[in-house]
Amino acid sequence: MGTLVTGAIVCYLAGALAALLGNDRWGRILGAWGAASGAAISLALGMVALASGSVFSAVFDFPSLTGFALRIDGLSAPFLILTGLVGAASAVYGAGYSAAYTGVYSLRKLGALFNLLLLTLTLQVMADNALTFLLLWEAMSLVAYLLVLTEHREPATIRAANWYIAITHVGFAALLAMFFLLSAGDLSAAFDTLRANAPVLTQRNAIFILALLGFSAKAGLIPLHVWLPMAHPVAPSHVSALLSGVVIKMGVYGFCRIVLDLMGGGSAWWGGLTLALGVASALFGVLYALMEHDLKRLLAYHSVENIGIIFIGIGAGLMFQSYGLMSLAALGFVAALYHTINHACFKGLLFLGAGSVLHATGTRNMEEMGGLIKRMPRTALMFLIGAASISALPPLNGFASEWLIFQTLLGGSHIPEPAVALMIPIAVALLALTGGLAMACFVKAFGITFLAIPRSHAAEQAHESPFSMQAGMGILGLACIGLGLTPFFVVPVLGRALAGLDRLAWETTVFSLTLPLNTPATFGSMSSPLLAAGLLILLGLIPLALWVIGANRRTRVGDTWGCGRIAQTPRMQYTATAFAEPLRRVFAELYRPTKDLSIDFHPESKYFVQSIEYQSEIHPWFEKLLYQPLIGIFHRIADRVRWIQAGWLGLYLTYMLVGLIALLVLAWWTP
Amino acid sequence: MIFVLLLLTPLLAAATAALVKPYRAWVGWLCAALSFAPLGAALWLSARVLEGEVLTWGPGEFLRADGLSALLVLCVSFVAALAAWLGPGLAVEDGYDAAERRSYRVFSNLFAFTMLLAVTAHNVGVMWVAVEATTITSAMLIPLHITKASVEASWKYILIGSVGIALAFVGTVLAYFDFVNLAGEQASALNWTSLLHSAPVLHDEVLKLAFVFVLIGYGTKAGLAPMHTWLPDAHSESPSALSAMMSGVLLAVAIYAILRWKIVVDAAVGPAFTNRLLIALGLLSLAIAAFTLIGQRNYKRMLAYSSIEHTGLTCLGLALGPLGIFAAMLHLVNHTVTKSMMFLLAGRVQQRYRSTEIAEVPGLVRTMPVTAGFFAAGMFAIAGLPPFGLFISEFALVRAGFAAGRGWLMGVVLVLLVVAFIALVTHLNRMLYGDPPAPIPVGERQLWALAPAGLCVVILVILGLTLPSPVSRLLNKIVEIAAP
Amino acid sequence: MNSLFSQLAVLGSSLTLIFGLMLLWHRSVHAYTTAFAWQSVVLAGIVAVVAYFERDPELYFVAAMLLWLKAWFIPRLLRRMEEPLGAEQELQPYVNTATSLLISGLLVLFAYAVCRPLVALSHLPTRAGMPLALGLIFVSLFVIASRKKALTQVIGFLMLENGIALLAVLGTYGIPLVVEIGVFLDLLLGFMVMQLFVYRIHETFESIDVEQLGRLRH
Amino acid sequence: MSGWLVEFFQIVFALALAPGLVGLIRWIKARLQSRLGAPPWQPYRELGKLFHKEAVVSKNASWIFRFAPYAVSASTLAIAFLVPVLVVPRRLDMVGDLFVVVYLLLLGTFWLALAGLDPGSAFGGMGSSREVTVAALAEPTTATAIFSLALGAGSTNLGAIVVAALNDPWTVLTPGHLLAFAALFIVAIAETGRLPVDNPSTHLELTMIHEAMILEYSGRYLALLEWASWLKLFVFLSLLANLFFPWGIATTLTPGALSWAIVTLLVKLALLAVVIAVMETRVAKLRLFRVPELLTASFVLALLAITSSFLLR
Repeated sequence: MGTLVTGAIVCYLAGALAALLGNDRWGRILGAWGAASGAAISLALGMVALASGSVFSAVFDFPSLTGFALRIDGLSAPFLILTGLVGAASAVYGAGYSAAYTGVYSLRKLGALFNLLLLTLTLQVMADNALTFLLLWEAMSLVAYLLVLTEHREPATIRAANWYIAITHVGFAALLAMFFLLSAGDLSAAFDTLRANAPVLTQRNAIFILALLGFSAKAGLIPLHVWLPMAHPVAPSHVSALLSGVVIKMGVYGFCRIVLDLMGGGSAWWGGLTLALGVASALFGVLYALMEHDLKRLLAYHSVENIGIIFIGIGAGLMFQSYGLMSLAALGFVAALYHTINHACFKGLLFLGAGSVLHATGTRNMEEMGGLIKRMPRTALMFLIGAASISALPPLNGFASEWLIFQTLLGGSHIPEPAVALMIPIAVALLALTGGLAMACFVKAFGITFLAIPRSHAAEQAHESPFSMQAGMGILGLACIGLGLTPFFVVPVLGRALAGLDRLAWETTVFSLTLPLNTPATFGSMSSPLLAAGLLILLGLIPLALWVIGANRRTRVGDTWGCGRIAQTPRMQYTATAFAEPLRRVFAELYRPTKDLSIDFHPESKYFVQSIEYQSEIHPWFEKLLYQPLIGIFHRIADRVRWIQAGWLGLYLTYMLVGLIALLVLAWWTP
Repeated sequence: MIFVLLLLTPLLAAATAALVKPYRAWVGWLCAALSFAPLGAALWLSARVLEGEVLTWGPGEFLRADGLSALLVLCVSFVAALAAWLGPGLAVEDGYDAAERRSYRVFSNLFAFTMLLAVTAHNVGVMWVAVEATTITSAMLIPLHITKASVEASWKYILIGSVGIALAFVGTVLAYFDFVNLAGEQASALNWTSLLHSAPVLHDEVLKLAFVFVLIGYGTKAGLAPMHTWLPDAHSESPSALSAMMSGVLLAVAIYAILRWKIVVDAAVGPAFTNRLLIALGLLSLAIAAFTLIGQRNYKRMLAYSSIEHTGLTCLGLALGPLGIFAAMLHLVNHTVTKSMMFLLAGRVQQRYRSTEIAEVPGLVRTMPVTAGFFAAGMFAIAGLPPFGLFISEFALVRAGFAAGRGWLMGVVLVLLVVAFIALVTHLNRMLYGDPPAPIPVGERQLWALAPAGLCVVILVILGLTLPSPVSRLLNKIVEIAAP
Repeated sequence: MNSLFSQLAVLGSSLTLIFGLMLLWHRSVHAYTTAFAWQSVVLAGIVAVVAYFERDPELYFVAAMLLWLKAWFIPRLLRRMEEPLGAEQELQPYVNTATSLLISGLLVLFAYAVCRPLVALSHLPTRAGMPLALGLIFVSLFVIASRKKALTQVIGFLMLENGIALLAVLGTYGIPLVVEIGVFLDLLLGFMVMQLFVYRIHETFESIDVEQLGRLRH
Repeated sequence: MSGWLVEFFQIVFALALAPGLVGLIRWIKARLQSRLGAPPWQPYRELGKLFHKEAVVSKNASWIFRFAPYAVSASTLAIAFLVPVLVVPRRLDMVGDLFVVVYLLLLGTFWLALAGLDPGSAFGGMGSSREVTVAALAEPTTATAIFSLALGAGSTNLGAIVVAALNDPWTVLTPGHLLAFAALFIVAIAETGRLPVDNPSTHLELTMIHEAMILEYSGRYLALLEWASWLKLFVFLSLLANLFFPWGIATTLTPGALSWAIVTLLVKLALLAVVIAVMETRVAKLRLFRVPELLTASFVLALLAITSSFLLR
């Protein structure tokens, strides 16, 4: 295993070096190869760790304050796998995609940073003491920040980068404090020591809150999600895939590592709070996604949603754990981990697909797309697979993990306190609503982008993307299908990954081709391979049946029916805005859209209208209710503080006099 | 010999520059070359101190260098060399006329001399005289170009600085008074070692009073709030090389003076008293700097406020026990390297754009890509990001705070650091990106002048990734001195 | 004998403080210079008295230096500066005269409070003057803070230095000579630089009113 | 072996009877409205007619449009396989539970909505938009109702729920069960596009949902879609009937039990058909933007069902 770790590090570094030193073409390609092979090794590493169950551990003699310790255990493995999977796919994709930057932005920087990001991500999940963890964490944030800044000529990029680094730094500060409390000041203590000491710590609740704050800033849990829909769209698409697929998962990883592993769970309210935040993120994420017409922003909001779903699983697990329902807890954690991997795959795929669309049309605005399925059929197919997966449609991977999360939540009836237990059905209902809305949203995303008639010249001129980009998408598309068809395999493997957390009593059940869950709470079964096979057989049987009954097989191509009008123009189609309008009305209370209607009448008579202008916008109210006041407070304080330096010498000397007197008085009072 | 090299070469350089009239370019080169002598002497001195020696020289041990002095001597001579190589007078075209170049060469060398004297003087009175002299020499340099702003800044600087330093003298006199009354009159009474030696018998209330005056006095020079007001003005209006020296090491020298006194007072009354005062002033500086950074419009002032922030942090560190003193001294070194580099880079930007307003210097990555890269690295460093040294020292500082059981204080510090961080990065991005104004030429000129900046970045990264054993041994020596 | 000594010391200290307070009620810079010169004479006198009673020849030397530097040389330069600048008067200080005097009174009281441990500790006959010296320091600081003319501020600063010298001589019969010389040198140089800057302010702003120095803020 | 045969017989039975059920509802409705009405077997004729016509496809449409009818039919058929119609316990329970059924329904909706958008017609877009809205809003009710059912039975598997109800017939009368029934009934109406959510017999632009989506379809494609939607109605009604009133469903594979199951199912379906017909006669179609209110009401019912299950447990 040590060889593999070294191999991955060497590959990434070589890739970074090649990207830095090479010319635009070879640097790009070699850098991508470095990243792809490094990622492949990471993937292998994760699989080996899961398969063998062995633990890799290394302490490097790092002359800074203390040692630099790495260790791979069951909990690291799933994250290594998803890093490898998404990393390899985006690297391959990026080889083609970044060619478009030649001569505009620095390809060297992009290629090198991409490799470095993968390197930090790979090492992050191996960190075995607080110091290593924090250093890598900050390095990862910094590299990701620089990657977000790639297209730095756009003002939106700068704004997004500012928000990203600000929120991520808030999170870092919280984590720093958290680790100091957890480790009682000794950051170089191995996680094993922390694990042993955690039960007797006095400030466990403070540690939990700080961990939640720190990791939710990275994961993009509401209300710290605001950077996500800003930063993910402006990054290059293969970087967006990595950001949305892997970087935010580090928040999940960190949370699991600290709260589940090191702290070993805690009070019921920990789980309740996590669950509530998860539900809120899931719901608000998808609601704002629905209203979005920027394809990549839409996907970014869906990341908020899916992170919410993951945290629902973790929160439910924590709750069950606090009531001693260990197998239910384990189910929740497994479901969350499963969804984490799944989300990495389909969100990576969708971002890559959106990148191809952006590559082909030069816009992210869905209202200017349409008809792309004919111009870029492979991209469309891949995007469709991603869309179906994220909408949790059977038999793809999103469905498998959401099904598990539902099953976990059904166990809520076993919580002895009715008041707490009643939270669970509400969570179930809102999760189901989220699922339905996600489906609606991806009908919109796919339908408006790829179907019908092109809405702009750019969309008409679109072209299929180069092979490397298709290959990148293909890897993740296959992963989505593969993970969807094999829950009977994935779940026990993840269960074994969690078995390392020794405070979880994971009851090994017998898994066959189906996935029957036999927890004390519920019994349910699902078999996605059989389901898939059934659906395929039916799809074959139906045409066969038509042939048997002798149905008319002729098809005539004609115009779309148009109530008698002659020509059909793109303007007659439903737009993305129109598509989401019913849901906007339904949730108007939450969206609180602004309306601005101005009608110009004919100067002669007010019965003739010359033009009507209608504007309606939705401002996410987190920004209005939470961030704007917060920023306002800081700015007000800053304004006051600024006047300390009023430019007036007499005042300055008065400060000195007053300061002197104050300190003299203070000295008096000090014993 | 070491002390001769250390102290006489700057004087020699100053004398040469003063005698050769009108200014000739070779004087500049000579000064630059001579600036290596103190640096070499500093390295030599540090090496000998690391071997466990305490060097003394002169009648009545007039000069004395232990670990603490060695560290400061290193910092001062490094920045002085940097300023000698990059200051006015070497490049053909740098916007200064001959008289200005001459006066720069004279006073910058004197300035370096006074700082070196301050950190090697054994007698705290002489230390005070030297620190007072730094005010005079540096004040002469601020209005190198006479403008309303620079005259204003220099007047404020000299008045606040002189008044402050006079208060430090009150403190010195009070301590001497204490000494004379309780330990008897001695010629060496103001020698730091004798003060320290007899500290246990001194009267603690008088010593507390003395420390208040000393803290206010040297705190003025260190830029501690609420006496920091001269600092943004002076740093933003002086020539960049001088800003680099002032921000990089003058503040450090003042911190050095405070630490010397803290050691004495702690020996007499225990560390709780000084720690409380240091925390109060440190936190106030940090808060004022962090919040002022939010609305800052001028990048040199931004750097100046960041200096206040870091002085505040260093001050806090001094109050956090041995771990904290270690962290504070490491922080001081890191800050010296970073901030002197940043002011030199800011000087380049100012020379190109002819403005110090943040809003008027957009598009640095396009007009001066290498400078922009170093500038960004420096900003990340002062904002406290890895892999730069300041990250490690801030980290160690917060750790010391938690270890000292001051969790809440560290919580506040972390919040303030985050505020400062966000402000700094936002301003940085406004400078780096965007469209540069039309008449600004694109492309780097005089790339060789960036070599020192590269050296600084390398040092910072080394200090950020590892802690070289000589540095840690030196710092441990300081901790031994400061927290026995 | 000792009582005469201490009487003289207190008398001298009171005189220096009163000269310091003169800055608060007079308005012309000319009067300030005079006050400073006389204050320095009194200071030198105190040093001489201490030297006489303590039989310390070193202090005679210090007294002579004080007399030369502060009572003759610096006032001479100040007078010379008055010619181009002296027409300006301290017409509207930030704090009016009555309030200024009130504040000064409070500051002197505060100085007494602060000095309690010092007076308790010392056995010297001169110790009773120490609060007055500290009071002079506070009052001078207040003068610098509340007056608007650069020249007034310079004189305020010089008086602050006098206060410190007074404190040193009353509390410890003078600091070690090497430091004393350094302080004199610094004072001289500092004064020269300040003088230079006052001229510069006058050149650049055509007035020595520091109220105009409000360009650099925030 | 005979077990598997019965499984397939169920499908054939459902497929065969689905058009008849719709015809029956239409006929009762006509009678209630004092019309003569078409005979109940009219839907079979319609299918026959459509299968023999050629299909017309818009030139704007892609393969999505042609594939959707098959996808929708396949997913509906898959649901039919999973739902207990005549016999419990189900052999196919292991393939999927109630959640799988719900998500298969969503799968059908997904494809149909995409197909609605594909030809670029304004009607299709409108229909898709409304369909996904209704489907999304029905989701929480469905999930909550499932929760309350699973709470009683200890399982989400359909067969297991029915068996549990059979074993303990009095659970049927608990408030939790009744409230859940009411909730699911409303959802069934929404999902199958009946009044007052959608009017299956209208072609007026402003009110159409399902019809607007399939407006572009003709020939065999339309036949498949219509048949699938009828099958969906049939399956939903049988599901409601068997989940909440499982009496008569066969638990053994004897011919007697099976025929008794068929008879009772037909009676239950006929009763439900009457209920639907009466209701469709009595109520007018809701404004589209009042549909959420109806669905909210159903959600509240489902939530009450759960609460009472918790409290009465």
